[in-house]
Amino acid sequence: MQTISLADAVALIPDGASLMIGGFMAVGTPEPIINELVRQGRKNLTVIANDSAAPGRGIGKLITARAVSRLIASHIGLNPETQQQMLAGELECELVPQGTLIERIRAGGAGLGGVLTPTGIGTSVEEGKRKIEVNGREYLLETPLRADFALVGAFLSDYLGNLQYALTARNYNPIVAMAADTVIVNAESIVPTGVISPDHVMTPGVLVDYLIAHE
Amino acid sequence: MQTISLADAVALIPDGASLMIGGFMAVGTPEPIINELVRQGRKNLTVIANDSAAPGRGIGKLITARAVSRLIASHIGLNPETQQQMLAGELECELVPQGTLIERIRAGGAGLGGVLTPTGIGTSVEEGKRKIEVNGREYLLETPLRADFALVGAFLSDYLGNLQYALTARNYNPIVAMAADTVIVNAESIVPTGVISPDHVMTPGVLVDYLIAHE
Amino acid sequence: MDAQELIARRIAQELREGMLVNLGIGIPTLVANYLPAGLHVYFQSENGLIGTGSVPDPGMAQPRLTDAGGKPVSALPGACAFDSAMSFALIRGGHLDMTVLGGLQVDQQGRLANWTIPGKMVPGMGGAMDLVTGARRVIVAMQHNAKGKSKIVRECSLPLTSARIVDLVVTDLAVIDFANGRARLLETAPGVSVAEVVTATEAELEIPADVPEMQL
Amino acid sequence: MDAQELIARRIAQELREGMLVNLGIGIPTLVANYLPAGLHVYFQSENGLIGTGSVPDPGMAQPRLTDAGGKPVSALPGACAFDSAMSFALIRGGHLDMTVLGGLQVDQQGRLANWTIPGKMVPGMGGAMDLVTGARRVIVAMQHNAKGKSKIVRECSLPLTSARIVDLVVTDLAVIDFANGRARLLETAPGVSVAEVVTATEAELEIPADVPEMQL
Repeated sequence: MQTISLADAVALIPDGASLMIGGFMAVGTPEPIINELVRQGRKNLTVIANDSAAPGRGIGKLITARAVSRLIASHIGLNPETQQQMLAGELECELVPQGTLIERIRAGGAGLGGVLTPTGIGTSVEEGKRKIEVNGREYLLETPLRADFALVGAFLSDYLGNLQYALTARNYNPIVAMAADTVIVNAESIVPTGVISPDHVMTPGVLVDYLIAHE
Repeated sequence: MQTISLADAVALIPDGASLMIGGFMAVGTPEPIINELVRQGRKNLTVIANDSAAPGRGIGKLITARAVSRLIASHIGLNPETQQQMLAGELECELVPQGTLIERIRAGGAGLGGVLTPTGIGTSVEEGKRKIEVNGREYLLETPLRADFALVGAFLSDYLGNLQYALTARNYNPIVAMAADTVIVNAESIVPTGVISPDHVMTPGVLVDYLIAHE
Repeated sequence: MDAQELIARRIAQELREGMLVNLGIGIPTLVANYLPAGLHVYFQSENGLIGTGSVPDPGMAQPRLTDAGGKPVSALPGACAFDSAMSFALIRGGHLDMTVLGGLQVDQQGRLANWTIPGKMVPGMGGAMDLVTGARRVIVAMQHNAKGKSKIVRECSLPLTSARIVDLVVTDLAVIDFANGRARLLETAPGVSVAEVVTATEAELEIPADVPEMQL
Repeated sequence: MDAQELIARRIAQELREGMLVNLGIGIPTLVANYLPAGLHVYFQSENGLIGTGSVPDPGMAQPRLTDAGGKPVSALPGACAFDSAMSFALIRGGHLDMTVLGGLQVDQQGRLANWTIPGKMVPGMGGAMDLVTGARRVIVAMQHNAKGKSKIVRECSLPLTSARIVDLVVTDLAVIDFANGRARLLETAPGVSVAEVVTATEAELEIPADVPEMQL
C-alpha cells in the first residue's frame, strides 16, 4: 500500500480503462475520485457498478461528462441521462440483476470460475447463458467480473489501508476491493494503525494499492 | 428469535440430524451445546465442520462419544480418534478442501446452485464431479451444502440475536448461520439491544432461531 | 381512503411477528405505515440494512444511511448493516420472509412483469429479479388497471421478472392468489362487486362460492 | 545450522516488502523467525487473521486468537480478522503473494503431493489444495530425502495436491525451480556438491553451467 495524491491516483487510470466503483445511488462512492476523473477529462471508460446514480451525483457525473462508453449495472432508472445515452446508442449498457452482479464481482475477486443462480431463469436474462441443473433445479451459470481498477470509498482507513465502512455506504465497496488489478481508496478519515479493531476491519489493507492522502 | 434453555435447545435435535458446527480447531465452537449433545446421548449425527478438533475439545467430544456417523470436513489430522474410526469403517468421512467446503456452505445459505472452483482439478477431489470450462480454464462444479441445524458460537449477542464474533473465533460461524433450517446460538455474553453497533453485527438476528439463555 | 392506502392497508394484514420484509418503492413503501400495533417486523433495505426506520427529523439525516433510492432513513435499535453480497445472500437464500413489489402485469398463472417496457422504460431490474426468485412470499401491490387496461392479463406481453409464481396480488379492486396454478379471486375491495372485478380483469378468474370483502 | 533452520533461512530470502504470506505448519512456520530486518511482511493465518504475531507471553494468551493448529498467537497492530469465506477468497483469488508448505513428494514437472498417504495417513487436505492452486507463488519446504529415498521424484506416487506447478523447492541440499517445465538446480546447500545433489535426487535435474551455493 502506498499513499498518493488525488491527481496522481487518477492519472494512473488511462482512457479506456475498466473501473469497478463502490457505492449505491452515490452513497459510498468515492466522490473526490469521480470529480478528478471528470476534471482530467478521462474518456471511453467501462464502468461496473450497481447503478449510475443521478445527474450531479457519483457516477452520474461521469455519465454527464460522457466519460463512459460501457456500463454494467443493475439499475439506471434514476438517471435519465444514462437512459437517453443508452437509447441513442451512445452508451453500451449491460443490465444485470443486482444479486447476480454482486456475485459475479465476488467470484472475480475470490478466484471462482462462476456461480449458479436461479435468478433470471425464464426471463430475458438467460439469453446466451449456459443453464446447469443441480439437484433437479435449473440455474444460470454466471461468470466472474474483474476490472483494471477498483475505486473504493471508505469511512475510515488506517495507515496500512485497513478499511471500515459506515452503515449503507458499505454496499459494493468491500466486494469491488477484491476484484480489480489496482485498488484505489478514498477514505473520509484516516486514522493511526490500531485505531480500527481487527474485528471491525472490513477490507484488509493488503488489498489496497493506493490510499489517497488528504491535502 | 426466541430464547431457550441449553437442555431444551439440544432436545430439539433428534438422533440422525445433520449439524453444521462453527469453529476451527474448537476455537469458536459452542462448547456448551457440544457438552449437552454428549450428555443427552445423541447418536448417528452428520456433522459438517472445518475439522474434528482434538480429543476432549469441541467436536472431538462428539467423536469420542461416537455420536457422529458421518463427517464432512477439511481436516481430521489433529484427532487420531477420528482417523481410527474412519479407517475402521465406523465413521463415514468426506474430506473436502477447506476453501471448497466454506464456499459450498455459503452457496447453501445464499441460494446458489453451486460454485466453480479451480481447487481440486487434477487431483482425486475431482472424482465424480462435473468439470466446466469458463474462459478456457477448467473448474469443478461444487454443489451447495445445508444442514438441519447450525450450532453457532458467538462472542456477543444482543436481545434480538444480532451476533458479533471475536478474532479467529469467527471462522465458519457466520457462514453456517445462513445454511441451516434451524440456527441455535450460544453466546459468551448477552448484551442489551443497541450495544452492538449496526456496523459490527456479523450475523443479523433475523437468522437466529434460538439463543441459549444463560443460567 | 385512496387506492394506494387501501392496497397498503390490506397488504399490511399479511405481516406476521418477526418477519424479515423487503418493500419496493412506490405503494409497497406505504405498507410500513400500516404495521399493526404491537407487531414486530424487520424491514430490509437491499442496499445493506435490516432495521430501516422512518425518515429522520429535519437536520438528523445521515448521508451514509439511506434507502435503496438513496433517500435518508433512520435505523431502529438492533439494526445491522452489511455489504451487497450479504444482502442478496439473504434475499436469494430464502431468508427473506416476504417481499412486496409493484407490478406492470401479472398473468393468470401468477407470473410477474415489473421491470421494463422495452424501448420505452429501461430502468434495469435492480434487485427485483432476485427478490421475486428468492423471497419466501411475494406480494404484488398495484392498481388493477392502467389507462383503462387490465394489468392482470392472460399472458404477459412485457418481459417477465421471474418464472416464479407470485403468492398474492393486491389491487384497488381485489385480492387474488394463484395457489391452484391459476388466478383466483379471494376478496373484493369495499363496495366492489365480484362482477365488477371480473369485468375489469383480462385474465380468467376462478371465482369461489364465497368471496368476502376486504376487512380494513 | 540444522537442516530445518537452513531451509527456513533460505526461504526467508524470498520474502519481499508488503507481501501477504501464508506459512504452513512445520518448517514453513520457522520462516517467520528469519524475516530480514526492516522488511514488513503480512502473515495470514487461514483460520481468519492477517497480522499474526509471535506466541504470547505467559498468561497473555487469548483463547479466541489462535493459529490454524489452534495454538495461541498474538496479533500485530493493524491486524484484521475475517471469516473463512473471506480467508479463502483471499487465497483462491490470487491475493496471497506467497505460500510456503511442507511436501511429501515433488515430481520433476513441479507437481506437489503433500496431503495424504492412502491407507496410512489421512489427515485431510485442509487448506493445502486451495493454497497451492491460488497463491501467486508456491514454495515447498522439505527435507531432500525421507528414509533414504528422494522426495524429488520422477512421478508422484502419492495423490497430488494440485495440478499447479510449484515455483520453488528448498531442501537441506538444494534450491530447485521448474520455470522451464522441468526441475532445474538453482543452488546447492553450503558444502554440498552438484554431484551429491544429483545422486540424492530421483528426478532428472537440469544443471545450469553455474550453480552457486546458497548465501545464508
